[in-house]
Amino acid sequence: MSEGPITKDVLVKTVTKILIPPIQLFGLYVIMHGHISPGGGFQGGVIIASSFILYALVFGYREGAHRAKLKIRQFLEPLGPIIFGTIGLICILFSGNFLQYSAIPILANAEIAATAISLVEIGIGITVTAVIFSIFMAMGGRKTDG
Amino acid sequence: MLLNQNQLPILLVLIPLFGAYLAAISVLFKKKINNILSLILLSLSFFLSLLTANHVLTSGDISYHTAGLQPPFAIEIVVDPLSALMTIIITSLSLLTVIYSREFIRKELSDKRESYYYILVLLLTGGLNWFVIAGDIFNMFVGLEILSISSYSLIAIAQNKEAIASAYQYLLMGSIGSSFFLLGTGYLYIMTGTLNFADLAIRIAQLGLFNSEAIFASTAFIVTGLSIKGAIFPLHVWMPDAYSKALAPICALSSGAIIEAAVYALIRITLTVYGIEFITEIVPVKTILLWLAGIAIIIGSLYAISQSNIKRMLAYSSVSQMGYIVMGYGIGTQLGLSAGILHLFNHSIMKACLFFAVGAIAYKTGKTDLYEYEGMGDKMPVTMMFFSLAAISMVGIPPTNGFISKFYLVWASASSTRWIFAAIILVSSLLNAIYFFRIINKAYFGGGHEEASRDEAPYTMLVPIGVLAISCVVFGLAFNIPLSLIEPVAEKLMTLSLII
Amino acid sequence: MPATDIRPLLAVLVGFIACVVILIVGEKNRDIREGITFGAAISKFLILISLFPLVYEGGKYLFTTPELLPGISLSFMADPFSLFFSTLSSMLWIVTTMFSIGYMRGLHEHKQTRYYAAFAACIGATIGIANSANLFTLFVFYEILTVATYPLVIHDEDEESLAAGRKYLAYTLTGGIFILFSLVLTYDIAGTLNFANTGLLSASMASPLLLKLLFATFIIGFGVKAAIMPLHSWLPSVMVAPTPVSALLHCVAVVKAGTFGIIRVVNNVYGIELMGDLGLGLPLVIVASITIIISMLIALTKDHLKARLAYSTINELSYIVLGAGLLTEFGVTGSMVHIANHAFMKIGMFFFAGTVFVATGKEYISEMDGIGKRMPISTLVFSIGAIALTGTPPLVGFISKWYLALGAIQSPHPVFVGVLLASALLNVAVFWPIIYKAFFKEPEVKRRPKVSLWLMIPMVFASFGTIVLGLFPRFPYTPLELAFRAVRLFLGG
Amino acid sequence: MVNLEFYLQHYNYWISVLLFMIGLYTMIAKKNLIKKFLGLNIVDTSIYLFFISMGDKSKAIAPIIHGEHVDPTHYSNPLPSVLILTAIVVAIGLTATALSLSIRIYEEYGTLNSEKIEELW
Repeated sequence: MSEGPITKDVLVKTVTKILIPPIQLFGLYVIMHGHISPGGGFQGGVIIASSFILYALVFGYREGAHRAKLKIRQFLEPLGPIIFGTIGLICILFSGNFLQYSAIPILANAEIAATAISLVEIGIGITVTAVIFSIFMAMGGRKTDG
Repeated sequence: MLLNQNQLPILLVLIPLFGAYLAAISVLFKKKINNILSLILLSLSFFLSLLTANHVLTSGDISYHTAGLQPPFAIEIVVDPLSALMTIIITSLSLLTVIYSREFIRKELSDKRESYYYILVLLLTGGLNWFVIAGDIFNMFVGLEILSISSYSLIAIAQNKEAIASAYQYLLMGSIGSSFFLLGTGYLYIMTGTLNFADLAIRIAQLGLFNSEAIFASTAFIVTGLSIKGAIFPLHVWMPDAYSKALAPICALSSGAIIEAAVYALIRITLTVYGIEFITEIVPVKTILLWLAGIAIIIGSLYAISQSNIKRMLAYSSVSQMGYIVMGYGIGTQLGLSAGILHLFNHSIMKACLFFAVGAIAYKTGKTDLYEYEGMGDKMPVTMMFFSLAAISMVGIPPTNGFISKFYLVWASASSTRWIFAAIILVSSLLNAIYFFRIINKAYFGGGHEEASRDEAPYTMLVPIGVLAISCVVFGLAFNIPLSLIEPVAEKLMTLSLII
Repeated sequence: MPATDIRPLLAVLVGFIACVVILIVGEKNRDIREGITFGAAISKFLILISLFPLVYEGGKYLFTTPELLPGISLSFMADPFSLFFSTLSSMLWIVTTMFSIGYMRGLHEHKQTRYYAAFAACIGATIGIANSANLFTLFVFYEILTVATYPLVIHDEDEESLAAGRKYLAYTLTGGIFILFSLVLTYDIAGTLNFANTGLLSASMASPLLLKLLFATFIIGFGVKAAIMPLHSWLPSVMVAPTPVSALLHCVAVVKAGTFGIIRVVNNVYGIELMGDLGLGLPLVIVASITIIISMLIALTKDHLKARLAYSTINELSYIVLGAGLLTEFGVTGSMVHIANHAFMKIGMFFFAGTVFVATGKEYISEMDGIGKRMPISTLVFSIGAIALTGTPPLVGFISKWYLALGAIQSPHPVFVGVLLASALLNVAVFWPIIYKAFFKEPEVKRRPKVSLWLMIPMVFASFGTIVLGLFPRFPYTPLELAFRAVRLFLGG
Repeated sequence: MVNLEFYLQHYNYWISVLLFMIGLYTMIAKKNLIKKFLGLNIVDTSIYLFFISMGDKSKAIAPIIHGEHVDPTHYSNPLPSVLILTAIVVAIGLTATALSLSIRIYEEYGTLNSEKIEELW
C-alpha cells in the first residue's frame, strides 16, 4: 500500500476539503438528536468516521494518522463505554437501578434526564468514530511487503 | 447504596466489561498495569459472584431491571442459583487465569500483546457473565457475541501461524452458530412478540404455539447454534484445532467456561422457554441430544486416545465430557439434569487444571507431546502431581469430583432404566483411564531413570493449578455445595410445565 | 446401638498420613523414612487392638461424617468382621515392612521412597475397605487401593512390568466400574448403602431377576480382585512386582479386599436369607469350585515360583468365595477364617521366594535344586506353608478346611466336599516337587548364602503364626473367634 | 396443494431464505477465506432483513411521537430495528476481527486459499 496520497487530482482534494466539514456537522447533528429522533451515537459516529476515512483516502494514510494520532484514538476508543458505565454506576450509587436516571436527584426532571442520555450518546459517538477509523487505518495502513 | 445486594448482578457484568475499557485506557498511561488491574477487577467480581450466590440462596432469585423499567420492556437480568453457580465458575476461572498468566504471558507474548490479552480476558469474562445471567434471549445473544469475539481474538493472539488459521476456522463456525441463534430468536419473536424468557414461555403456552412450525424451526436453530458454541458432537470440529495451538490459559478458560456456558444456555433456553414436554414429546431435542451425547462420549474418548499432542487430546476429551453433560440433560429426569450440571461444574475444574498444568510444563520445558513427557514426574513433581490428581479425577476414581459426576450420571441413567447410557459412561471412564494413565505412566514410570534436575514452574502458575487440583478432591467430598445451587433449579426447571 | 468413636477412621488415616510424610522425608533420610513406616504400622495395629474388647463383647464402633446424599456418607465402623480383616492387614504390614527393608536394601532397588509411600497408601486403603460401614465408603477405598497399588506393580519400570501394570489397571478398573454400577443400582433400589447385619436389600425392593443381575455385576466387580476365573489373569502377571508387594498385597490386602467385598455383599448387602431365596449361592459355589480345580491344574505347569504361588493364591481365594457361597454358618466361618489362615501360610511362602531371589537371584523352581541344604530355615518355612496349604493338621490350613467342609455338609450340596478333597490332593502335587527338589537334590553351589535378619524374622513369624493358630485355634482374639462372632451377627444373632 | 398466494404474500421470507442459502453456500463452497467470510456476512444480512421485514407492515409510519396523537397500530414495530442495530454493531466487530485475522493469515501463509493453508499447516 502506498504511503503517499492516493490521488494527485486537485479536484478531488478540493471537493474533499469542502465536503468534510458538512459531513462532520451532520454526524454531530445525528448524534445530538439520538435520544428524540432516529439517529444516535452509532450512526453519527460512523458518519464522522467516514469523513476521516475520506480524508485518509484522499490525502494518504500517513496524513490521516497524523491528523488522528493512534495514541489519541486509543484513548478515545474506550471513552464512550466508560462514560456510559460511569453514568450507570452513578445511578446505582443513588440507589437506583443501572441507568435509572430518575434515581439521580438532579435528573428527576425529564428534560435534564434527556441531556444525560445525550451525554451517553456523545460518548458512544466518540467511541464509534475512533473505532471505525482505527479499523480502517489498521487494515488499510498496514504494510504488506514488510 | 453500593452495598444494596439487589445491585449485585449488574455489577457482575459491569465490573469486567467496563473494566476492560478501563484497562484499555490505563495501559496508555502506565505499561504493564493490566495484570494488576485485571487481577483486582476479577477478584472483585469473584467476590461479588460469591455474594450473589449467597444472596440468591438466602433470599431467593434476583430479577434485576435496568433503567428502572418493568419487564418485558426493560433489559432483565435474572439470577437464580444455577446462574449464580455459572458466574462463580466463570469469575473464579478467569481470576485463576489471570494469576496464571502473569508469568506465562510475559514469556509467550510481546509486551503490546500482553496488555491486549488482559483486556480481552476481561471482556470475555464480562461477556460470559452477561451471557449466563441475561433474562432475555436477545441480550443473551449480545453476551454470546461479546464472548465469542473475544475468544476468537484470544485464540489468535498466540504467536504462531497455526493459531491464527484455527482461530479463523473457529470464527467461521462460531459465527454460523451465532447467526443460527439470532435466527432462532427471530422466529421466537415473530411468533410471540417478546424476547423475555419468562414472557416467552408464558406466551408460547397461551397462544398454543406448540404445533407451530416456526417454533420448531426456532428450536432447531437455537439448539444447533448453541451446539456449535458448546462443541457438542458432531459440531465440535473447531475445538481440537483451536486448542492445540492456543495458549494454555485460554484453553483452560475456554474449556472450563465458554463451552460450559453454551451448554448451560442450551439447557436454560430449552427448559425455560420451550418446557420439558415440548422438547421431549413434540420436538425430540432431548432424545436426539441424548444419543448424540452417547456417541460423543465414546468417539471423543477414542479420538483422545489416538492423539499424541496433549492439548489436542484434552480437547477431544472435552468433546467427550460435554457429552456427559448433555447426556445428563438428555436423560430427562430431574436427577439427570442435576447430574449433568454437576458434571458441568466438575468438568470445568478438572479440565482447567489439566490445561494449566500442561501449559506450565510447556512453559518450562517446551514439551507438548505425550512421548516427550518421560521423567516429567521428577522434573516438575508438583505440577505433575496436580496434573495426576486432575487426571485421576477425570477417570473418576474416588474421592475426586469426577467420581461424583460419574456416580450421579450412572445413578440418573439407572434410575430411569436407560442401561445403555450407564454402560456408556462406565466404558468411557475406562477409555479415559487409557489416555490419562498413559501420560501418568510416561511422566512417572516411563524409563528416564537418569535423575532429572528439578525445574518447577513459578508460584504464580502453581497456585492456580494447585487450587484447582485440590478443589477436585474437595468437591469430591463436599459435592453438596454445588448441588445446593443446582438442585433447586433442576427441580424448578423440570416441574415447569406449561402445556396445560 | 453402636458406640461413636473416631478410631476406625483414625486407623485408616494413619496409612495415608504416613504416605504423605514418607514422600516428604524422601530418599535422603531413609532410616527415618522406614522408621515412619514402622511407626505407622505399629500405631495402626495398636489402634485396632484397642478396639478389640468392646467388639469382642458384641459391641460395635461407628464413625460417620455428615451425609453427602440421603443414605450415603463416609462412615467407618469396627464390627468383628472388619476388625478381623483390618487387624490382620496391619499386623502383616509390620512384618512385611521388615521384610521390605531387607529386600529393597538387599537388591539396591530404585525409588524406594515411592515404594514405601505407595505401600502405606495401599494399607491405608485396605483398612479403609475393612472398616467401611457402607458400600459407598468401601468403594471409595477400593478404587484408591487400585490406584495406589499401581506404582508398586510397575516398580521395575521395564517393559514386562509396565505391561503387567496395564493389564492390572484394565482388569481392576473394569471391575471397579462393575461395582460402581452395582452400587448405584443398589442405592437406587434400596435408598441406602449402609451395611446391615442381615442384608440391606430385601426381596420386596425389586424383581428377582433384577436382584440376580445385580448380584452378578457385584460378583464380576469384586471377582476381579478376588481373581475368580476367568477374571484372574492379572494376578499372575503382577507377580513381576517386588516380592514384598506380592506377599502382602497380592496375597493379603488387594486380593482379600475382593473376597472381603464378596463376603460383605453376600452377608451384609443381600443377607444369607435373601441369597438362599434367590438361589444365588449355588452359582457362586460352582464358579468357585471350577476356579479351585483349574487354577491348581495350571499351577502344576508353572516353573516360575511366584507364578506357581500366584495360581495357588487364586485357588485359595476361591475357597473363601466358595465358603461364602455355601450360605451356611460353618461355611461362612470357614471362608472368613481362611482369609487369615491363608495369609499366614502364603505370606511365608512368598517371603521364601523373595529371600531366595535376594540371596541367590533364582526365580525358577527348576533352578532350586538343593536349596533346602543351602537355606534350611527359609526352606523349612516354605515347607510348613506348603504342608499347611494341603490341609494337614495341626496347621492352620486344616482349621479352615475343616470348617469349609462342615459348611459344605451343612449345605444342600455336600458334593462340594469332594472339591475340597481334590484340591488338597492337587496342592500336594503342586508343592511336593518343590520340597523334594529343595531337600533331596544336590545343589550346584554348596555355599550357604547369608540371609539377613530383616528377611529371616518375618519368615519365622509367618511360620509361627501358621503353627500356633493351627494348634490353638480357639484362643481368645484368634481369627476363628472373631469369625464366629461375625457370623453370629450375620445370621441375625 | 401449493397455495401460491401464501408464498407470494410471504415473499420477504423467501428473499431472506434465499440470501441465507446463498451465504451458506458461499461459506461452504468457496475456498478463499475472505469469500467465506463474505458468505457469512450475507447470512447475517439475510437475518437482518428477516428481522426488519417482520417489524414492518404496509403503510406504516415511523414510530416517532411528533406531538399529535397517532394510533399506535399505525406505527411499524421499532423493536426489530433496534435489535438489528445492535446485531449490526456486533457484526462490525466480528468483521473487523475476521478481516484482521485474514490479513495475518495472508502474511503468515502467503495465501488465503483454505486448502493450501491446510497443506501448509
